[in-house]
Order: sequence, then structure tokens, then C-alpha cells
Amino acid sequence: MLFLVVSQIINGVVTGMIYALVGVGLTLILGVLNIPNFAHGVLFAFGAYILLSVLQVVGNFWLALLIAPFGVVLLGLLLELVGVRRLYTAHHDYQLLFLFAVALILQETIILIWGPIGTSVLPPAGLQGAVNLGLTVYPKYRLAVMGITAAIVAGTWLFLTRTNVGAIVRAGIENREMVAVLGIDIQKVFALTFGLGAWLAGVAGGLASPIMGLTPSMGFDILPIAFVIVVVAGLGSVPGAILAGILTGVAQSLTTIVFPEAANVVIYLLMGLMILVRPQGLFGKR
Amino acid sequence: MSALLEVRDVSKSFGAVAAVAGVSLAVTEGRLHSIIGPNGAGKTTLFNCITGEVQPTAGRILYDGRDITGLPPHALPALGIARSFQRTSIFPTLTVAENVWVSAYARRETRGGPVLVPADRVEGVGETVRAALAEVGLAAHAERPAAVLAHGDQRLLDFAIALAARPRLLLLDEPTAGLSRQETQRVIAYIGTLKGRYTIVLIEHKMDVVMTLSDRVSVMYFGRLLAEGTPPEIRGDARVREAYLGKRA
Amino acid sequence: MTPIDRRTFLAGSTALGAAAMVGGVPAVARAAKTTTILGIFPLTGPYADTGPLMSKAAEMALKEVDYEVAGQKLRYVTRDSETKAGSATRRAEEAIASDDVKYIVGPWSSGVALAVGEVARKRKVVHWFSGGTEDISGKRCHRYAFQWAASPWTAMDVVLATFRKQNQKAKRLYLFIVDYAFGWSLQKYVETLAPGHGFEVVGVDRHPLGQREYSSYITKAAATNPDAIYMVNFGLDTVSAVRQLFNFGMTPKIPVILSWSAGVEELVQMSPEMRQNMLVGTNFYYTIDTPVAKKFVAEYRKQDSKGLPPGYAPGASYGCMRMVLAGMRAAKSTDVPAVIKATEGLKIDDLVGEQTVVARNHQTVRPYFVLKTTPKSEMKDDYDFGTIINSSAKEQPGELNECKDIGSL
Amino acid sequence: MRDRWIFLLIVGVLAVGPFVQREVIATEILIFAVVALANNLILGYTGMLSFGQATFFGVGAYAAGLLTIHAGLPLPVVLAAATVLATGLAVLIGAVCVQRIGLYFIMLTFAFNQMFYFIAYSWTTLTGGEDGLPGVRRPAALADDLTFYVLVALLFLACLLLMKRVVDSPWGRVFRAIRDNEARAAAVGHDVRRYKLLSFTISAAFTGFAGALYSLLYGIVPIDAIHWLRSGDIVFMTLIGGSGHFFGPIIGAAFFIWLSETVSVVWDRWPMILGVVFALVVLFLRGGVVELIRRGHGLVTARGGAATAP
Repeated sequence: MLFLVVSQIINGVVTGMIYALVGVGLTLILGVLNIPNFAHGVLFAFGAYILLSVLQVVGNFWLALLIAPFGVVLLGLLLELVGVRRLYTAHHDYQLLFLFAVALILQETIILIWGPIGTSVLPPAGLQGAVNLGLTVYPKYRLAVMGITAAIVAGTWLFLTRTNVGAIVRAGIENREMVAVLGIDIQKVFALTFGLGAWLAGVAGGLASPIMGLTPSMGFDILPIAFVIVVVAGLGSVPGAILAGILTGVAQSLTTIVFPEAANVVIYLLMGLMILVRPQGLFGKR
Repeated sequence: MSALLEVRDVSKSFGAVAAVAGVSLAVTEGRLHSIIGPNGAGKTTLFNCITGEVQPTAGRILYDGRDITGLPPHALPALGIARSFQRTSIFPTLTVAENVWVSAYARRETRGGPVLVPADRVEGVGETVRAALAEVGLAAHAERPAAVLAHGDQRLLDFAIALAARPRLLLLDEPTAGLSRQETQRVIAYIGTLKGRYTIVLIEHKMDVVMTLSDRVSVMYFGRLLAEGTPPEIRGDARVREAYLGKRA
Repeated sequence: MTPIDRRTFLAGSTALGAAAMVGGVPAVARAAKTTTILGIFPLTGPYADTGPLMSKAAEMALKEVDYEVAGQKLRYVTRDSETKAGSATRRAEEAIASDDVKYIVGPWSSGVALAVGEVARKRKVVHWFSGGTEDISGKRCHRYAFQWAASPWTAMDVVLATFRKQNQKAKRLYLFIVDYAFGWSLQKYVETLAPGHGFEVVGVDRHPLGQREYSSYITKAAATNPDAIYMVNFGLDTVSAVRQLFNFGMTPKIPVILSWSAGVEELVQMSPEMRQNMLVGTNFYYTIDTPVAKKFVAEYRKQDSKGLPPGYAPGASYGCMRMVLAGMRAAKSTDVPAVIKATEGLKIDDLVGEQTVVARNHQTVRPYFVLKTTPKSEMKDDYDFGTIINSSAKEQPGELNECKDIGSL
Repeated sequence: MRDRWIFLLIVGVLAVGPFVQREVIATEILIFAVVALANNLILGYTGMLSFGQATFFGVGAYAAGLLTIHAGLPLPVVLAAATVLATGLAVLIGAVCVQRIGLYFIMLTFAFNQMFYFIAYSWTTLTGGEDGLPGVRRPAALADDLTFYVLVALLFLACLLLMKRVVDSPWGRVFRAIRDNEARAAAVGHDVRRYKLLSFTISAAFTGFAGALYSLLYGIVPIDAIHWLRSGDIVFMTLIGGSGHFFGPIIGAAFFIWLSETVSVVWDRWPMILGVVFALVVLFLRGGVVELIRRGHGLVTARGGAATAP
């Protein structure tokens, strides 16, 4: 039993880290731009699919993982430029309608480009197979993912806390008017944030592809989970999103030990409890 | 001479910053009492403590002898307290009459009875609306959407909304902020006509406005009460001049 | 609330009404001799990958007869089932109304099929479906619905028998079951049949439909030290589980049994490494050695841009459509009651071999196939996924069938 | 006065409806028209965007289905019970959700929707889960689709009138005041959260009622009745029709269902067309079809400037 719990916790952490990557991107966009980004899931999917195509060209997983997310950034910036930019002052209802429309269009685009049938990407050579951790055997690639996501999340955190640009983004979450008063072009901050969010989604999609595979609907599958993470975390909170992602992953995988049928309900129950006990989220202010 | 509104030792800090630190003042019934101070002096925070937008960290606020500290904003009109906002705060897509109606309805005398009647047929509200509109001189605009009114008219509508609540105490937050000179004159003249009929607390930073209108003036500076007195007394106060006037000159 | 006046609204609504009319004008005035067949498949939604293939294959069966049978013209229309019972129901209703549909083939998932079956019953049109729910020819059977897929009992029996033959020493099975009616009915049969074949079910995990993360189930399974992972799930669920079994290093050490597989469309999503040491049960595989299958596979591959052979999904829609046609031929008519009567008890040598429609419950008794996957080194081409090593058409014992009354026309 | 004419027009359209469309589809449009109108009570009138209306639609549908199947209660009792259940649930969910505004409100309603979806999904003995809840039979007198259409049309009119009364009532006016300026509405003495909860609950009541009718329409409660994508559809119907006009959502529901039916026959990748239409509406036609009618009218009458002012 103990080893089961331990390995489930590791599982939960790995899955949770990927959730966290998606959640951090989403919470940044939500916090800074104040828009409900329903297209976030599909950016995740594009991360995986672009990686697939790049991989076919360059042949090296790591190189592809380095390149592919920037394709997603371009896509995100394009979205920002064409539509989102014109919607910052609009009501949430129109923002939501637009982003949902974008999600529909992009999902169908995936089907048109890469076909309706899903596909697999193998973990890079050297990280295939499992390693014995003593208590349990565990896939090498997943362990690597744990390390990589931790590095990316830490990098993002350093970027936000230690650089001037990052400080401006954070200020955008705290107090948007102040940023404007400081004479910073808020438009650029928004575009930057959207790009950063898209990059995180893209990296997450790429990293997840050897684990979760690629299907056109993968974006719509992950979206609700990303929203739960943001609610649990508190809007705009990066550390909250990381913690919430891991909590969600662990809660899900521990539930499968005792009551596998409830694995999906449990994250929403968790969220419900969270709302009742601490409605502003783990790290939310109000 | 009893105090209608009494602020006792009220403090409010945001984190480490004390926006209001131990302010006390008493507003006598029927008087116009102004609170002035340079930007950042804590006037608005104090105001928000009185109106319930913000919970004071310490201290008490008494209205008509009753402790109203921490009451939510929506509970105050029923007690006879109405307010205006610093930036004109109206319901833009509602008509002028509907704007005032929303306030009058909240203070309607008769409760209960059928709910799903047309709004304009609610008993007793219509008269209040008409009276309030007539009072500010907007009766002719009653059926126009509030958004199309001129700035000054919107400010007057804001007053009408407050007056429709039939208050004893009017809290006015920088009523001339953002208005043109002409509009300012009009609004000041109008406030003059309210004087004596209501107890008024006026937050302002335009000195000229305050000095002509007020019965009594409190000066705030860095979250504290610096001085209090009649307009001539304040004008003559050295500390005020140094802290406030001096700076502006 | 900006006011708009009456005339504006009236003008607009009339225009809109007119537009709606153009879109929805029923094709009532179509030639009386034409019979319309509806292919309702998931073109969007969770099974969007299979819908277009199924529709194409279904239409191929009609093209072969040049849209004509028993002297009657046939017409083929399609609708999107979205894998949403609500949408599928509405679209089926709409197609029956506006296109005068008399026969329905599809869709792909059981829940949606049962909903479409309700429409078929109500509107008195023939419904052919192939899928894992035993309810179509079981407790929710009715006179208008027919099941092409083998009975789950037949399928589980032959899969277990084959695994026994392959692996004499194996004993402990760990089950991954998709958590809805399809999974449960198959689980029931696996659990009752396993002891008879000398197996013991050492653990069962039910996962929701659409599950993409199997690591927790896999670690749980590994802990029980099973001799095989036995899966009752479908499509992407299966692919995800297989992928992660491979990542965990379970494949190829422990055999994986896909007991009810989509065949090609699932297998093509896995890399050859993931497919090692695998046993695959399916209703259709493209190497089936019948004249009908050979012709179908050749034609299908010719039409596919990548030369992808048909899997179970297109095989099923093609097979169902051929059964519709066979019924019409037997009845010498396209009249619905006549065709139903002629189809009941119909026995033909067709796509997968001998196919018999049981009159009592509308179940097609037909072979179910088991493949062994081909190791990467031995693959003749990219699509050489496996070899059929066994098949069986053993009928489900009557007392296990829950269709007590097929009802009237 | 104007409303009366529109109302007469609607009655006229209802009368010809079954001759233009199959009865069941005309019925479905009316059911979703009620849902969209109800959604507009919160979205258009109170300024709250709920992404969880399917919760109440689904609960209403399941309740009606289960009561019909297992309890065999008469139709009016079934409809009433389903409505009451959805309403009660809305009070609980709403009480939590109205504490928050903006994005948080959207996400809370969305998350509650997910929670109830998975409960419905997992509790298969009750709901049938993925396979849906079949066998919801209408009373014999209503078995005929046209008869059922007539009933739904009458109930639709009743809902329409009732919602119109809500909108024109003091409540409706306070809702609009809250939408326009929440802080001001509170400052004049209205308990904003209570009114929001009221609006949310009224909306859910109609939504649950419509859900109950939906379960009787096809005799099945599909799992997608409670899926969050359904909540999305409801929002989109409202917006595409035009949330700025009381009657807009009716056009929206009809247009949405008509559009998705039409384009899905034309092209397999039809959601893309849907997406493009949505995007175009957002970028160029905020206000929806009602706005289009308004602009079209402005063009025709050249001097219709007054009517087109926002």
C-alpha cells in the first residue's frame, strides 16, 4: 500500500507539473489581460502538433521542443493582434465568444492540417522505458518532465520577479492603472503576457505529447482543468497556479487508489471546498 | 446642538501604510461640514470608512447615536444617509427618471404587495422621483437616457439620485471634480441651496469651494486631523497654511 | 436596451424566417421511387477521427450497387452525430423529416446509438449499428434496430481462449475497464468467462471515458504482478493506456490484450514499439480472407491518400450498409416492414464470413477476430500491424441474452 | 406598444413554425429560446456572465426524466418539481457565485457546471451516465409531436410573458441598475448580491423548466444536456441574437440551431464556420442579429439615425 501511495504521489506531481505549466500561462493571461482565455487549451494542442511537425524535420526531440513553442508564440501574438487587442475594453461575454470561436477554428485547423486521427510521439532516445526507484518503477521520461517543468516554472518565476519586464507584468496584475501611469505602453505588456502565456502552453503541449499523445481534441480536454487550477490558485497568482496544479494532479491520482470512478469529480469537489473555505483561492487577494 | 455623525478615533491601514490614523470629528445636525486636505491626505479613505466601502481597522462611527461601523454600503440609505461619488456615478443606460427611481424605490414606504407589477406603478415612488428631478431642474429630461446628458447635468442627476433617498445626512465626495469652471459654479450654487435642509459632509480639495460653503472645516494631512474650525479660523491657521496652502502657492 | 421599432424587427424576422425556410424546406417532392439512407457519424467531437472514414465506407457499399437495389433507386445523405446524443437525435429527426430517410446506419458510440435507436423506433425506420453495447440486441432491443458487431460474449470468449492458447502459463489478469455501459457489460463477461479458461481476475480499474492519464492505474496494476493487462476500452482511451504502459516499461514485458479494438485506427496511432507483445480482438481487420473483404479493402485503400487500410469503424459502416442492401434484396423491396421481416433470420456469406441475423434479438452472429501484433522487424509495411490467429462465431447462450421481446412493427 | 406588436409577430411565427420546420426541431428551438431568454435575464439585464447554465438545464431534464420514469407523476407535477429542484440548486450555487464578480464569477459557474456534469456522468445508476437517460415517455395525450409542439409553444408564450413582466418590474429595473453601476446601486440602498442571486435564481428556474421540457421532447436525457459546451451554446445563442434587446435571444436560439444544422450538412468541418461566424459577430456586429436588423433598417430608411443611436 505504501509504495502505491508513494508512486501515485509521484504520478500526481508529474501530471500536476504539466497542469501547472498550462495553469501558470492561463493565470498570467487572466490576471494581466483580464480576459477569459478559452483558446488556451488549443494553444496547448498546437504546442504538441507543431512539435510533431518540427520533430519530423529536425529529428531531435529536444531541438523540436526548443523550437516548437515559438510557433505557438507566433500564433498567440497573431491572435492578440487580430482580435484580442480589440477586445480589452469589451465585456467578458464578447471576449469569451471570440476566444471560444478561435478555439473552434484552431481545433478544426488541426484536423485539416494533421488529420483527424491522433498520433504518438515517442520519448527521446535515452529516456524511453522505466527506471527502478526502489519502491516502484517509473518512466524515465516522466521523471525528466518533472525536472524540466520545475526548471521552466522556476525560470518563469525568476523572469517575473527579477527582471524589469517581469516586474511590469506583475504590476499589470496588481494594478493596471499604475502601469499606465508609469508611462509604460500597456499594449506591449499585454502582448508580451499573451506571448508568454502562449509559450508556456506550447511548452506544456510539447512536453506532454509523449505522455498524453496527440489528438485534435486535446485542447478542449485540458481547458477545464486549467480553469480549475486558476480558481484554486487565485486569479493571477503564479505560485498559486503551481501549487494548485500539483494539488490537482495528486488529488486525482490518489483518488484512483480508492475510488477510480471519482478521479474526475474529485478535482471539482476540491475546487468547491476551496471556494467555500477560501473563496479568493490559495494566493488570491480578494 | 447634537452631532448627527460622529467619527471616533478611526484608523485604516493598508498593509503597513496607515491611510487614516486616529481621526475624530463630529458633524452637527443641519451644518455643512467640509473635510479638506491635499491629495493622499486620507480624505477618501475616511469617506469610504463612513460609507461602508472600507472597514476601518480601528475606531467607531456613530450616526444619530447609533454605531454604524462596518455596516455595508447598502444598509445606509435606510438610516437616512445618502452619498454622491467623486466621479459622476449614475446608471448610464437607464433614463433620467429611472435613475432617480432606483434610489427612491430602495427607500419606498410600502413593502410587500405584488412584486411583478410594472416598475412605474409602484406606489409612492413616482412622486419622490418627480420631486427630486424638479429639485435639480432635470424634469424636462426625465425620459432621456442618462448617458446623453451633459457633464454638469449628470452631476446634478447624481445629486437627484442621492436626494431621492430622502436623507438626513448627505455625503458628497468631491462634487466638482472634473467639472469645467462654469459647471463648477452651477454645482456650487446648487449645493448652496441644499445647505440648511440637510446635514452635509463635503470632501473637497478646492479651497475656494469649501471656504464659501462650509460651516465648519476639518483639515487632514498624512492621515491625521491637522486642524478643525470655521472657514476664517482655518484660513488663519499657520499649520494649515504651511501644510496645505503653502504647498500650493 | 436600445429601442428598435416594430417595422425593423418585422422586416428582419421575416428575412430570417425566409432564410430558415430555405434551409429547412423538406424534400417532400422528391421522386417517389427513391429510398433515402442516412449515414449518421461523428464528424466532429470526440470521435471526429472515425466519422468521415465511416461515411466514406458506407457510401462505397452503395456505389458498388450503383445506388440501386431491387429496382429501387437509393440515395445517401449524411449527418454529424457529434458523439452527442442530443445533437444526433435532433439530426436524425430532421433528416427523417426533410430527406424522408427510411434507413439509418451509424453512429459510432453506444450511448448515441441507443438514442438514435429510440428515434428509429418512433419513426419506424430501420437502424443498423455496430458497437459494443449489448443493449441494442439486449434489454433495449426493438423491431427496428439491428446489431452488426459480434456479441460481447462471443468476443470475450474467443479473446480469452486465444490468449490461453498463446500463453499456457498465464493466470493473472488485470482489467482496465472504461466506465460506462459498454465497459461494464464486457467486464461482466470477462469475469464470468475467465475462470473457465483458467484465468483469475486479480484487479479491475474503471476509468472514465476520455481518460488520458493512466499512470495511476498502471502503477496499481503493476503492484498486483499480473500476467496480462486486459483492456476493455476503446479508441483514444486505449491508445493513451497503451502508450503509457510502454512508457512505464510494462510493454513488452507483460502482454497487453485489447479485447474490443478499433483495429487499424487505434493501432496506427501507436508506434511499433508500443505494439509489441499485444493481442488484439476486433470485429474487423483488413486481412480477413473473404472475397467481399478483399475487394472492399483494395478499393478503400485506393481511395485513401496514404493508402491506409480500413479499420473496424469503416468496416462496420460498410458491413452495416451491406446488410441493409442484403435485406432489401431478400425482400425484393425497400419497404421498411418487408425488409425487416426479410432481414430477420437472414444468412449470408459476406464481409467477415458467414453472417446470420438472429430473428429473436436482431443480433448478427458472425466471427470475431483475434490478432497477434507483428514485431517491428517483421513488418512488411507501415500498416502491417498484425496477423489474424483466431476467430470464432460462437453464439451467446440464449439464457444470457436480455432481449425478451423484440416487439412488433 | 411596440412590444405588443412584436409579441403578435411571435405568435404568428409560432403558428406557422411547424409548417416550416419539423415539429420536434421547432419545439427544440422554442425550448432553447426560453433558455436563452432566461440567460439574458442575468447576462443582458444584470450583467453577469454565467458559463454554467447547463447545470440547471441538465438538472431540470434529469429530474423530469427520473420523475416520469420512476414515479410516473403527472406532467404538471413533473414540470413543477423539476423547476423547483433547479431553482433550489441555483440558490445554493448562486449564493457562492454572486460573492465574486467578473472572471471569477464566470469560472465559478463553469466549475460548478463541471462538477455536476461529472456527478451525472459517474452516477450511472441514476442518470445512465454516458448512455443518457432513455425512456422518458410523454403522456398519451401529448405523444403526437404536433400536440407537444402546441403545448411547448403555449408554455413558451407563458414564459415569455412572465419574463417580460420580470424585466418590466421593479426587480428588472434594479437588475439593469446593477448592470450599469453596481457600486451606485449598492449606495442607494440595494443589496446587490441579493438581487444578483434573485436574478440568477429566476434565470435558473426558467432554464430548469426548459430542461424538463427537453427531456420529454426526444424521450431521452443525453449527457450533453449538462455538459459545459451546452453552457457555451446558451451564452452564444444569447449573444448572437443580441443581449441588448429583450427579444434578441429568441432570434439567437433559432439562428444558432438553424446555423449549426445547415452548415453541418454542408461541410464536415462545420464548427470552423461556426467559429468564423462567432468571431465576425464579435469583431463587427456586437449586438447580434438585432443589431444587424437595426443597421439594415437604418440603411433602408436613411433618416433612421435616431433609432440607431446607442
